[in-house]
Amino acid sequence: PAEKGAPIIIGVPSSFKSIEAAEGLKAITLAVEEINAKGGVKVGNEKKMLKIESIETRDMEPGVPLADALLANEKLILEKKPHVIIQGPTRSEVLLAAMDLYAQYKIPSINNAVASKFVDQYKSNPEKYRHCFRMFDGKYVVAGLGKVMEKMNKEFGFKKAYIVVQDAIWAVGIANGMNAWYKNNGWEVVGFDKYPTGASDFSSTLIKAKNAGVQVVFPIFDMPQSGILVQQWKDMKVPAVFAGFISPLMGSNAWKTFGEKIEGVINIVFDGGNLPLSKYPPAKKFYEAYAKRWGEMQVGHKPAVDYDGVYAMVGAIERAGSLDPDKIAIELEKTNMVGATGRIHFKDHQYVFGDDPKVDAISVVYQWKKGGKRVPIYPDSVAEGVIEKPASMQ
Amino acid sequence: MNMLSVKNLTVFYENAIAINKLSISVNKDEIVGVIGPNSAGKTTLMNTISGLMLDTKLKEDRRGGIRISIFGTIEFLGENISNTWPDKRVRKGIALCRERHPVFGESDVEENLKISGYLSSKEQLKESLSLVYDTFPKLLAMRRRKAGLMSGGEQQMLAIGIALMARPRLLLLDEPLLGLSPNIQAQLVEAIKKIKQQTNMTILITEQFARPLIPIIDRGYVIENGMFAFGGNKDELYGNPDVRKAYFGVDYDEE
Amino acid sequence: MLLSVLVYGFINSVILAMVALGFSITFGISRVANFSHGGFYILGGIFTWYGLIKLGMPYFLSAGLSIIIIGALGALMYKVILIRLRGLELSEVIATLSLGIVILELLRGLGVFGYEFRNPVFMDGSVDILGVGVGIQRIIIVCAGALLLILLHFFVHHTKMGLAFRGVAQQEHTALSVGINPDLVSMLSLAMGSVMCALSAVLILPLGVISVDEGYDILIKALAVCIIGGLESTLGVLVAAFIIGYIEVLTSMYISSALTSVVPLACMLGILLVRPSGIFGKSKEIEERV
Amino acid sequence: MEYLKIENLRKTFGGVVAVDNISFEVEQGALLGIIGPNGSGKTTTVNLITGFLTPDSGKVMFKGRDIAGLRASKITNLGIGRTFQMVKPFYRLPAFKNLVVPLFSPRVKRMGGHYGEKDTLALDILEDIGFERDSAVPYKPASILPHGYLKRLEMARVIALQSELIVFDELYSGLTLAEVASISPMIEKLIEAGKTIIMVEHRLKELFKIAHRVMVLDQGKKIAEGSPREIMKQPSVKKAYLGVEL
Amino acid sequence: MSTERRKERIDRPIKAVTDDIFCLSSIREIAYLVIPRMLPVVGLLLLAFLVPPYWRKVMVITFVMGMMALSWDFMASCGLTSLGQALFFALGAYSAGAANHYLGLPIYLSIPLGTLIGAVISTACIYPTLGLRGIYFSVVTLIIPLMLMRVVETTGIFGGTEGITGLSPFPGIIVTIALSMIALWITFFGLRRLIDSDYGHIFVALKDNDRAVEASGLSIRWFKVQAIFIGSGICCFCGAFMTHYYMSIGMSAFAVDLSIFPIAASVVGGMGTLVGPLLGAIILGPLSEALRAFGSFRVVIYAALLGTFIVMLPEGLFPYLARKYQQIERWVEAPGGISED
Ligand SMILES: Nc1ncnc2c1ncn2[C@@H]1O[C@H](COP(=O)(O)OP(=O)(O)OP(=O)(O)O)[C@@H](O)[C@H]1O
Ligand SMILES: Nc1ncnc2c1ncn2[C@@H]1O[C@H](COP(=O)(O)OP(=O)(O)OP(=O)(O)O)[C@@H](O)[C@H]1O
Ligand SMILES: [Mg+2]
Ligand SMILES: [Mg+2]
Repeated sequence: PAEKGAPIIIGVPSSFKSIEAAEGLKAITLAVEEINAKGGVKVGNEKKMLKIESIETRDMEPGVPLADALLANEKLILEKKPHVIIQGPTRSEVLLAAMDLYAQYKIPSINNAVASKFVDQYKSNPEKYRHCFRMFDGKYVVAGLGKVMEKMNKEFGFKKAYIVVQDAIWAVGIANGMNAWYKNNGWEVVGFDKYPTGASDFSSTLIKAKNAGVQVVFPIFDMPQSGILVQQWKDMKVPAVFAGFISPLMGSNAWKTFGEKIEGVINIVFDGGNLPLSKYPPAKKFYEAYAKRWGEMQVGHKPAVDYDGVYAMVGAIERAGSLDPDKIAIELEKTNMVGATGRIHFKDHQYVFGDDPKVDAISVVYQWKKGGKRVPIYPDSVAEGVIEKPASMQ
Repeated sequence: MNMLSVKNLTVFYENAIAINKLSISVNKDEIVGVIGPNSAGKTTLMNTISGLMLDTKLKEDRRGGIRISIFGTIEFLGENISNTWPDKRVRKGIALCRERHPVFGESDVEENLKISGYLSSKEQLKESLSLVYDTFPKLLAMRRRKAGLMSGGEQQMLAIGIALMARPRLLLLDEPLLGLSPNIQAQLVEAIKKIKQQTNMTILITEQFARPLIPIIDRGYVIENGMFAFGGNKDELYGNPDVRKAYFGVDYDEE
Repeated sequence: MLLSVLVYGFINSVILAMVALGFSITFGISRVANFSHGGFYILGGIFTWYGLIKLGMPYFLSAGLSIIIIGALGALMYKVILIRLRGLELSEVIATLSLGIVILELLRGLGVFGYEFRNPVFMDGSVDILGVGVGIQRIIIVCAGALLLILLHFFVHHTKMGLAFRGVAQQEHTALSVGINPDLVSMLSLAMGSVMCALSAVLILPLGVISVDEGYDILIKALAVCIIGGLESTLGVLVAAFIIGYIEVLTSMYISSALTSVVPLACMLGILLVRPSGIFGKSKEIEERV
Repeated sequence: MEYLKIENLRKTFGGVVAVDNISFEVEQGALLGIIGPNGSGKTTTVNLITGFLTPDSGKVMFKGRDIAGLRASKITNLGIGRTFQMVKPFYRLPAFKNLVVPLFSPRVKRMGGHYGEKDTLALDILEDIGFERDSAVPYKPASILPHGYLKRLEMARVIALQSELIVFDELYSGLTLAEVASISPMIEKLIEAGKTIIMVEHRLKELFKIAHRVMVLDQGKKIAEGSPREIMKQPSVKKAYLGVEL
Repeated sequence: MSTERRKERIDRPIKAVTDDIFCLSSIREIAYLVIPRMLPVVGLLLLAFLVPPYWRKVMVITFVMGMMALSWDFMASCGLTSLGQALFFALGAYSAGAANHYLGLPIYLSIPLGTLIGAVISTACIYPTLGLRGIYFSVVTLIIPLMLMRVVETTGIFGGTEGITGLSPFPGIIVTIALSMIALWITFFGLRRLIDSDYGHIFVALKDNDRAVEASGLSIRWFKVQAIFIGSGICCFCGAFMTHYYMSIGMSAFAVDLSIFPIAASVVGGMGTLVGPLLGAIILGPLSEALRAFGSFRVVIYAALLGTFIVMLPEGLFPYLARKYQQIERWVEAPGGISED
């Protein structure tokens, strides 16, 4: 139990020189400022302020050994003594290793690395990892994008796809899921190309796609160079629509950065709260608050869930009425709240994603349309427009 | 006219003295020999005169290696050049042919020579090229051969050619005969004589076995352990029984 | 398909050659392995971006200025750092590498990450070559690359300064004893290498986004190309670039794009086992002479 | 069975024929001199015999076995030792430690190794060839030794190896007359001890004093072979040497 | 006659003898010899008890990095200047990790086994490149780990990008520190012994002139293999150790930082001295930790300091200190020196 007056410390160990983590930290700061402005968190019968202690783990940078990133985590834990951890390391490998640390020091944590083995690891020893939570689920990305494909199939008769993906396990995992989806739904998958992180020439994929006459190119990328993919798509006049995940195209600035070449691209936002959804006010509220505090958001992953994570954590602390990690963990499992990303609740220590923000957390698929507008097209509960064919296909 | 005069030159490698208060002078149009056994300090002397020692000293200082100390003065044409950097000395007219033929190994022979003509104009370059090829016809035949792959003697010829290309007024030759076969040695000695006549070069030459040089040198210094041991003109040198035996090998003949 | 391989392989190769050239020039002339290559590359891109986007300068002014600045930086690096380390190979490597890291991480720390750092292409649009659509920027790169190579070759082999460069590379002391100032030459070579580096950044970066990590990748790529070609040979760099360039495109076209980054490295190992000094490398052979 | 028999040895580098079908024999206990103008292929021949180069064609029969193309270390262990024209000491090691390396070779082990006694043995060898034991010289790092000592160090290596066939490549070059005069007897002593020696030399006078037979190379070809006396009279040799007094 | 002066360097013991100030067996003389050797051993031992827990972890890592630096320096003094020490580290790490995870071997078996297997594989990996010299060897070794990293990434073996987690931990921090410290001293004194032995002289000779080694009847390749086996074995141990220390293993074991650190430590401390690299590691390791306070500028400052240091003192810290400690300098009248012979 913390002594009177001492703030609750939120540890944020992450690789802040990646844009996702940096914006995630901004969102956390926003949440903390909001809560503190309202007088703080009620722990038992006293109010406590929140305080952020972040540490640079550099885990997203090349050439950084695991040990170094973990040492940063440990430094944070031992020297700043955080009560809880939000966001956590960015690289999957580091998160999985850091889970042991969080378990060892008993720190409730809500992480959001894309580590696909999180659930496996949690289930391998639920007792040990009872303090670890996560707010991402790759399976839903497939389901959501699948629905979008279905729509395109119905409306335009598309049934030939080409998968191109960054060669990282999380991305390949999603792509594999999508591949299976295509097979099960009678689509033809012409090719499945993996590009190593840092690749900057995608011509071979595009040439093959063009020659085979595919209608949909399905990309999963989060590296800066992936913007080139779209540029080459325009240059080579490939008559196909991009539908998937390309993170450089996420933010509202992308329209300008890429010189309007991205018209027609369909992109998925992992956390629905990162778009100003007019049909789901909490998302819009968060988006605008964020924009007001920090400027335009550039990414589609992290800020909203981190923001929600702070509120979920605070809720659990208030319900637990103490800072005892075990009690917080038990209360976290019972979380059920309205967040920017939808209704937040956990299953197997992981956010539950679904179609309706009133029921589950959501991801949102949108399309870049003329004039630089990002129009949500899926799920229907928040959709504001319909899918259009890009210029190259008309 | 006095061209080069070295006064009280003293060089230390750390605490070991390599040259000890040595004074020598070279007059214009002379060929002067510096004769001495191994480790007498001949190379050190030549490197100091050409200025390379300054560069070595600097580099050793930087890496904390041995400390080289140089004292004394070197005057060239009446000008004190003790602290002049080697490339500047070349511009003033001193060129050194270094010991053990360090040539530009990866270039072919012609390129080696062209590189060394860095300071001369196009016509001068052509002129000196033909001078070198005249002197060493063998090099002409091997123009396109990579220097690093040539035999020891061939490289030695090239090394002399490289020094000639700098068109010096004072040519320093450090053991030029090393590793050359007797006929080439004889040719080279002839060539040196010819070069001197043609170009008015003054030549300072070191050697430890000086017999092949007898026909051409005007004067000579004998140095031992970095110190002046004996000096004089050709006849005086030849007249001294010790020098005769040790450096001209004359008395070995009679055995 | 084959035509596309031909066209894109060619473009890819020229890009590789441009990237490697700056490194190989410097190494070939002054024997300095400039490990801050990647740093200079990204810095060149960022300066251009800053002038262009933030200060609103015309494209060519901002690109030209950044090229000059990078060139001066290279010369300065020699004057201030490398001149004290001549002959200590590893210290040179560590010093240049540190400088590269300082540049790159400083940029990262100052906020150069994310997706807004992007130089626009010189000229928008694309043309058909052999029936394959190619962006105009890539064509500009190929032309500039070819021009650069020709100029460079002429410079190194047929000008006095170029010859002096070669001399210093091989035997510093001999060069010194015929009147070439190695410090001057090495400084020039670093400036030239850096200019080359910045130039390729200005040309190539509009194809993508400027990211710090690319600085590290570029260095590795340049190294791989230079090693395969023989560290000091311009011709070697060209040939190696074409070998890797085409192999990369072929692999990604016919085998798997995932392997594109392994292939050049594997191919490098393979070539080195057969020809330890690279395709056009020379030093090894010379050393062999007993 | 000949001791060392070279048959039609040939080596080209690109277009250059460095060694052109050379054949010769050396008997056990003999001293063969090889002379010839610069670039005539002497060093290349030595390299071919000792395994530092692989011949294009031809045989190197050593005690009845063709050793052409074997690795240099293997040939060394068979008993053929060599020195280098450009000295190759281990610069960072003290002079006497330079000999520890050859003393480690399988050959020395086979010949009755010197376990633990390497230092004294090395000093003994050095003393024999003129490194004063009580002076500081044997303990100095090779990097600062004068050239004369380095040449002797080269020689010490083959002695330490107990090689039975020794090839000296321009041993005398860069040595003073006095040094040559002190080394020559050592070579004669080696001959007396039953070693076979091949000497590549430019110092003809000194060579002719001790050589049993002399072979002359010119442009990669053998142009003459015989006793020193015969060689001096050969007109073709005189031509190759451009009329210089031999 | 000349009034020019120069600085003369003289070894301190010689001064002691010639000036008759104190005799060689005096306490002072013994202390003079012994203290510099005892200081680090005792100092580090004490430090382990004095520092706060987090810094103990830093110490462990520093010790491991010290071993890496020692191994690099050893290989470099055999003429094998590698830029890819991470390769060995990773191979050791993966071997130990695999032994523990897949075979279920306990920690006291998986570390030695991992070391051994790792060293064998490392040697096999490097073997083809043994014909290369100088910078070619360096750069190829830089590339090999990057390549293997890609292989792990693309094929997904050993857990691919996510690695293997949940390996057996060490019993406790004190055991860990003790183990790493003992290992460090064994490595250090062992290598020093080795280098000073006659056998070690072969390795030195290998760097000086491998042709002459060949002419001495020793196979260069075979001795290089031995050198690599020893050098990589040390790194493999480091890898195996760290794997268990952090209970997980991943692709980042191939990270370039792991290759650069040993070189930086050696260059800072003074190459080819063994003490130097150790000193370098002991300085650089904690320095890098201390700079964590600077957040994202940490690496910048670190690299800048490193660069500055190298430029200011190219010879390295240890040779400089040793010279200052063992030699005295005094001004003497210039041409007054004595020839050494
Ligand atoms: N770099 C050096 N470091 C230490 N001592 C040196 C160095 N260079 C030369 N010496 C010493 O200086 C003295 C003179 O050497 P120098 O090379 O000038 O002699 P030399 O007459 O040219 O001999 P050689 O005939 O072998 O070429 C020698 O005792 C040598 O050991
Ligand atoms: N590795 C090589 N590559 C190309 N040419 C070579 C090589 N080695 C030797 N040569 C050439 O072969 C010829 C013979 O060289 P070699 O070194 O055997 O001559 P040498 O008789 O020893 O001469 P010297 O008396 O000058 O040492 C020379 O013309 C040389 O240029
Ligand atoms: Mg000399
Ligand atoms: Mg020869």
